[in-house]
Amino acid sequence: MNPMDLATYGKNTWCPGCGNFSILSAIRSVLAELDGQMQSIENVVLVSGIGCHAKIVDLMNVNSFYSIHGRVLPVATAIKLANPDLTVICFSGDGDSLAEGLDHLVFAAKRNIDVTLILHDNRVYGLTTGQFTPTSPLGFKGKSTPNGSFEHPLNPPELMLASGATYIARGYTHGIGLLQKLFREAILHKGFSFVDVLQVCVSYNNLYEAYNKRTYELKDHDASSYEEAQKVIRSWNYDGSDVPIPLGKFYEADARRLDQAYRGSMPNALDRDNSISELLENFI
Amino acid sequence: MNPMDLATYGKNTWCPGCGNFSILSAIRSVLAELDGQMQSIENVVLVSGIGCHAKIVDLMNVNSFYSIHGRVLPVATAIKLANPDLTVICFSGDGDSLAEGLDHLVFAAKRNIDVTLILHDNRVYGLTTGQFTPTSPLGFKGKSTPNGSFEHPLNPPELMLASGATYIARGYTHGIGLLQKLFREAILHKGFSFVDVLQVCVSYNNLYEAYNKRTYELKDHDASSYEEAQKVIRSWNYDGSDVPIPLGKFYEADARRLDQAYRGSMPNALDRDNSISELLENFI
Amino acid sequence: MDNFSTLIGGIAGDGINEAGITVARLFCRLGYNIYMYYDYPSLIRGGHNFSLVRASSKKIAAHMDQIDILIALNQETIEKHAVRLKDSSFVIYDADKVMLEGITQKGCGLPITSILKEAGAPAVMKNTCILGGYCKVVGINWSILESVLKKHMEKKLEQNLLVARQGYDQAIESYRIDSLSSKIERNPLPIITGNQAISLGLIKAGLGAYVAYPMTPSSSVLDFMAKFGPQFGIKVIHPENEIAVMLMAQGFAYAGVKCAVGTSGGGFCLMTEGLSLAGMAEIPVVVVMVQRTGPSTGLPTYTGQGDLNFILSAGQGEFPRFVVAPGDAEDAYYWSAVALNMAWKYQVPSFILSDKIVSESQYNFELAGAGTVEEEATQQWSGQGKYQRYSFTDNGVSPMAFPPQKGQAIKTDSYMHDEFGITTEDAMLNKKMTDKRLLKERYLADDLERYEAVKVLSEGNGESAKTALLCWGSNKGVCQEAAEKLGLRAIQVLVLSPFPAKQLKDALQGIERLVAVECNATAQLARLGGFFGFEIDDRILKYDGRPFSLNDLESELGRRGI
Amino acid sequence: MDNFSTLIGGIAGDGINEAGITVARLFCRLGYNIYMYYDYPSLIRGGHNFSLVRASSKKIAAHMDQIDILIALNQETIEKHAVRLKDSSFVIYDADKVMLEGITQKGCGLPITSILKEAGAPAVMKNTCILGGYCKVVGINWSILESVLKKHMEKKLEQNLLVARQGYDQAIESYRIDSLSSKIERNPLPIITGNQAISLGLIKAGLGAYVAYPMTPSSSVLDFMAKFGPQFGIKVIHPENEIAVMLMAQGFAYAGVKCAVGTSGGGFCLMTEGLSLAGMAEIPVVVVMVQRTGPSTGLPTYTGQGDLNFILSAGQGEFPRFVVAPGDAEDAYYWSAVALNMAWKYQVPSFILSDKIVSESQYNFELAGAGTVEEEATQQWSGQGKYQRYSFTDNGVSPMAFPPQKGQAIKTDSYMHDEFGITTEDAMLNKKMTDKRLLKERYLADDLERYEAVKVLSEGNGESAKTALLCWGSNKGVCQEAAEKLGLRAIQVLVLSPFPAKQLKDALQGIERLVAVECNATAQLARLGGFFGFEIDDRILKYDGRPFSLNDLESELGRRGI
Ligand SMILES: Cc1ncc(C[n+]2csc(CCOP(=O)(O)OP(=O)(O)O)c2C)c(N)n1
Ligand SMILES: Cc1ncc(C[n+]2csc(CCOP(=O)(O)OP(=O)(O)O)c2C)c(N)n1
Ligand code: SF4
Ligand code: SF4
Ligand SMILES: [Mg+2]
Ligand SMILES: [Mg+2]
Repeated sequence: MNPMDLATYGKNTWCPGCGNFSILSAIRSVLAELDGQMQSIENVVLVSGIGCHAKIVDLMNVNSFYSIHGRVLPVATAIKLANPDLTVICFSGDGDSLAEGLDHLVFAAKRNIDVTLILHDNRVYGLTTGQFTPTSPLGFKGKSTPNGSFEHPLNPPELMLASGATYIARGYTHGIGLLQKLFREAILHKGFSFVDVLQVCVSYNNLYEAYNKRTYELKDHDASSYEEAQKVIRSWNYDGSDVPIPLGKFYEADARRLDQAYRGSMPNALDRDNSISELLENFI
Repeated sequence: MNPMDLATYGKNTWCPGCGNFSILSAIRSVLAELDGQMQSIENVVLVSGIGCHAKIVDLMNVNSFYSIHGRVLPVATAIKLANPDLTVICFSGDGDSLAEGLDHLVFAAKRNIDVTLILHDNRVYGLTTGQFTPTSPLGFKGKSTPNGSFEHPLNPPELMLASGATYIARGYTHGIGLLQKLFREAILHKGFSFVDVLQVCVSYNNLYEAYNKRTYELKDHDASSYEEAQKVIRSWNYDGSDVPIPLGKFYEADARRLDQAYRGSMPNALDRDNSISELLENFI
Repeated sequence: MDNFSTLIGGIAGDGINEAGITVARLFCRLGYNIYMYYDYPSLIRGGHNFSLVRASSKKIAAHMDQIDILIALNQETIEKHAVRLKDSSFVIYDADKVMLEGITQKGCGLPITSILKEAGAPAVMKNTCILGGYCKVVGINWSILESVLKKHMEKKLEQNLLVARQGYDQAIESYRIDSLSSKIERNPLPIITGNQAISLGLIKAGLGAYVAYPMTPSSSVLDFMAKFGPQFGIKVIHPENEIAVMLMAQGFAYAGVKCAVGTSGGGFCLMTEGLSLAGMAEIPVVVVMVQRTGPSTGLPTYTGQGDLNFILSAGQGEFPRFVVAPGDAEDAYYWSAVALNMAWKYQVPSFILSDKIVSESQYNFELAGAGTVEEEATQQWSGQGKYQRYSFTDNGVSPMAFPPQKGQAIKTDSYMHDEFGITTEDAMLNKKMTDKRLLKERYLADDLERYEAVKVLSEGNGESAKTALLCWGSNKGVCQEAAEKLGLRAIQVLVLSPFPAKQLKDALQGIERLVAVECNATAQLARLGGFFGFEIDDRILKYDGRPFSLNDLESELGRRGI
Repeated sequence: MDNFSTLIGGIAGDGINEAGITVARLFCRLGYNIYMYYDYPSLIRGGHNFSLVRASSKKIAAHMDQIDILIALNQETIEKHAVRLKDSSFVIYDADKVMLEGITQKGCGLPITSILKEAGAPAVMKNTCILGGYCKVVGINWSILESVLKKHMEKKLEQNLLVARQGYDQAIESYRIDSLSSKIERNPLPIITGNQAISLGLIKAGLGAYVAYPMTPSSSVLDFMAKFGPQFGIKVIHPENEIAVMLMAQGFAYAGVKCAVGTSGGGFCLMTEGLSLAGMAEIPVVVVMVQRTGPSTGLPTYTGQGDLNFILSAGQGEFPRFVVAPGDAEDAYYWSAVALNMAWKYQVPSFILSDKIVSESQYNFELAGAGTVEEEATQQWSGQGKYQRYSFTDNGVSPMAFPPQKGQAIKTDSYMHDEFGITTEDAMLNKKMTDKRLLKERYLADDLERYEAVKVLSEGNGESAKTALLCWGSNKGVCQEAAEKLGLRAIQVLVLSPFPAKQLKDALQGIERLVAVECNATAQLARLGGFFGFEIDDRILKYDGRPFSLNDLESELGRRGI
């Protein structure tokens, strides 16, 4: 399958230069490649929230649920529970999953539900034209904080580690090879996969320069060690300082998954009627 | 002031033997003691969610806001921002602040707002008669999980540490001396204070025996070290295993607080009118 | 004997609900119909709980103020309920705890605490012991009690039987309840709550998943589903909050699994955003919405009918919805199945709008009598050509398909979208899609003509049938009974959206005075009726959290000269 | 010249909104009234944006389909708007990008791209350059444009003036817009949006905190408050989500700080649980609720009036609320101040129910003409005796006190509570407290008699005044103008709760045919009127996300023979 077979007639309305283009191209090639190998494309379901990031589903000729702001993960969780044979991939924003819908993110990790979440982490609200988000650095000047924000950012991979996610990685939209590698790993990983993508928003938070200078790809990192993972994750805390920013897979582990919990199929109507009658006997 | 001066005519409707009695008694004596010392009692505002825990505000003759399920922290945050001279103390449950309102908990820590949250962590929904919560151990048999829950518990102090809380401690309702000490520290601490109280629910999750056997009070712990804090916090992860359960102050740090951000007072009506007219000039 | 009311009271933890159900079962075995109102505050131990069990030869769904037997496990029960005693009433009480001072009626004290102590039985067996005494007093044979206990005591059956027998032996017979079994040709019926009936109705129509966050008085649907759902292949989930609940429901539906959610007012608020999504994206979902006293936390364990307006217009924007308010367990079963069918037939949100009284009261339940309803087939995509999730059709309903479908992409969208499901901002398409969605309401309304969406509960007779009582939800029972007694017509509006104006008009033929009876302060059904041109002459409203007793309603009607 | 319409179109990022405002300012300096409709899709760069600026000697708040000048920064603008051209229209365009094929009207192409290149100016200065040309074409003196640019260009003024002058010099004069300044005796007025007017109204009445999570089309209130709030001592907070927003508002109010929140449909859904809390706990809060096309995400940047029913009954349980729907910027200013006053006077939630058109359109704004309104005093506790937050009073309003109060405990409760604010489950008290809360609605309704809650926009004349147009929100402008033209009466319902039935009845004296004009698909105001016995004969509805133009409405009226 050619990645372009996955396109639709939907018009791409991202700003020229937006990091979302890289994510789109990476996910198309990974899905095209996986089709036929592991998972044929009709078994894939994409879920998105609301924000610039979310427009990606309109551009993919793949099953999709274009949900509401902050609510990708409950939708995705239920789709996976409904049919564990489906491969469920979520596209979310930093406003979407770290502000509006943070609770669902923590619980997806806690449950280790077998879905993948790709966070378009541009550290700004793009679609609502530039307010600070939970990953904006202290002092960020956005529309709602014209004199600089008062809060330190969250460190999403750290939060995910503490919450039970079993695959945690970081990519950058300049670096499509690594993005592809991480998306492939995350999708194939059994359990909750979280990929924090430093996605540059050219219109409201253009960090290309800073990222180009400071990001580096991890080598010889032991992703099976919680302590090592934590150390590398905590080496950069999303603030404005000058420290290097690691990219790559931070952590991977194997653990019980919620989608393993529900088994059993539905009876036919006749059996159901009989069971209802039997059940009612208990109440006589 | 005598702690009993802080009582009301409200009827105490907790089950006999409930751990909430200890929390009530500890907070009464701490507040009675602080009155006159640091903070006179009319400057204290209590905020609660909904659950057995929340009933505590009806039993305290102190300013209070009996809020709705899961929403203690936004209310408390605004009260503190409205008037930074007030001392704001929140009572919340594990269902309340770790399920329904988890996002607010993380953000209170992120903002390091100067309020105290006392978590009545009975690891069950008391008031709705016994369902599993985010801190119930894997396999917990409650009304919504009669065959055992499928999820590993969250570790709330770990989550708080990752989110930016600057005071983190754990108490136990058998051990009122320690509770008093921790409450006092937490209230006096400048910044977001989180006290996880292992509060036994005798009706739906009676863990007295297990806790009596396994809890121990920390000695020589360096609460100023993030790494040490994390180590001790991760030494018990709320599951059913047999490891010792540390009690005491885990972490304390000094950091920028949201309540320091808003300054300036409101102009009088005349000045306001003038400013409005001036402002409108900009739009001509 | 036509009517016999028993009240058992004690503290939370005394097993008052279970004791009431046992009394109900006893009467059911004797051939009676029963209705049980259960009253409890929001706490776990202590306080005052009571069960009021009314038995009758007729089908009933309301309680009366006065009682025949008062069973008091504590003094408070006497204090609170002495006013309910008639001259002929009888009091059974724990003689170790309770004093009968100032009570002129006959009574029988049993040394419950001592009996339990002697038997080495725990305090929770109080209720079994006193029920033993109760059976003796009212002349219910030991063998009947024995068989009920044997069937339902899961733990420590022997000890329970022992203390019950002690109670039985130490009491004195004072009444003689006759068995009706010879008159009514039926086996004893199950006794279930409205919430259990809702659960069964949903199961009957093919439910595949139930998702809920606990909230009184809806939680017992979750309990039931968690316990019995797995044997029907139902996936039962209790997630982090109601927002997740509603969105999970939509994920299930997208994947083809019929799903319902349950909650009460505050939890429903959190579902409204997802509800609007369901409206826009045409995702079927059933909401079991059980009303309690509001606003806000209100009185969690007491009743109300204050959320009708809210339910009818919840969620931003305009989209059709199906709303039904059952009035008892049989309504609840039948209409819950219909609600699930309607949701999937028209791809709309469907509400089972219950209230604490319907949901937590006990009713004898006859499956056959509840009406025949089967799972209806969803309109499935033909498999031909390119699949379009939102294809335009004559009735606005687009055939469904669920992933995986070879060579197809199934796309759902919360934005305004085109037929394929891709976002569009085109003005014409926007109007056309809105018309498509609203068109479904017309077909849904037509479809409802097959159903008794408005029910005449009592025809009334003669002159006085110029007056009708109009009710919804749990006031069904009390209105029907009062109307029958007073020769009035009683009309129950079951479906509240789409509003069955034509059926209501027919039901009102000849009526000159229309009296709305509701458990809220602003007469919401009356107001809704006003929309459709129905003029309401009187409003009888109760909003103290408690249901109308038959006496309450009769005296209110009397006060208005009816 | 009575009417002059200019449309400027290009892609998002071209500064189309700012360019439109500049045009509006030019006309305002000439003494005209202006109204500007701004149309944009939900994206950041690209797509098609346009501003339609109408200038008139009369006060206006509606646009017309046809335009006098089309300013095209790209080809799409020509394609999309050619239909709007009259024979006398004129097209100004970027000659480097746009071709005028098939257009018969006169035009003037400017080599914008070349001019910018030459001046070394960035692409964002296109709009300044073309506006220079525009001024020449329509005969607006250079000095006027110069003064507007000098006042409003924050960055790179010199370069902007340079490219504007180039545009001016290279264009040809084709019209001669006369200054009205001699006729209208006034200084140029500020030009603001409805959202800015809402902000100013809230500030005027003493706002102390504004809390919001961004959501189109309400976000510009947050922008405004964040920018200008601090100088009024207003605490502006953008928290994690709308649930936090609503609950923070209640924390502020508890501590005595007047607070407002802002959102649109989906965000409002998440506030409904907190709204019900405000109802129960009697906490004042103002909700700025700006409607867009629903349901669900819908069309975020387009308009609608589909949320009226929802707002009127949102939140479980029954409690009074104040709801006002302003129709333009001056309404918005005045009534926002009133809304804040009412919230605190009656301790109820107050809604400013706006829509995208009112909120994001530009109006010339006259502070003096908007009506006089002052911050009203809140009923404060006397300081005598023991403070009871929920004391019973004649009008249901309990005096307020805020912590700290020496020797007092100020208690607020979401449960049913007693006067002190402690939870109670008592039936009588429950009823009494409910009555207390509802009593406030009566006094609030009485109070409203002091206000023009229903406004007759046009008296109409002669025979045809037997017909009236009934509208709310942004349809004010279009209805007023159409009615004046056709001699109809036009009536605007400003307050939607408590419903001003008496005032509406008065306004309808003599009317035989009532036509509701709304931007929704189910005629929600008409339906609401139906509740109160007002019969609506016709419904003119538009629900494609776009507002009625004057022509739209006139032709719809024509079709109905009006
Ligand atoms: C409940 C709700 N609140 C607010 C909005 C408005 N809204 C749309 S997108 C967005 C922010 C998007 O930010 P982010 O998730 O970071 O996505 P980005 O645009 O940066 O990709 C907001 C606040 C909404 N759609 N729904
Ligand atoms: C929005 C909402 N959902 C559900 C409820 C019902 N409810 C009341 S208390 C409670 C659980 C309380 O558990 P927890 O917070 O652990 O408190 P505990 O009773 O154990 O002290 C729930 C689910 C509610 N009041 N509001
Ligand atoms: S606003 Fe930012 S995130 Fe959105 S499309 Fe433009 S560059 Fe990308
Ligand atoms: S149910 Fe549990 S938490 Fe609640 S009062 Fe009883 S013992 Fe305490
Ligand atoms: Mg973002
Ligand atoms: Mg708990």
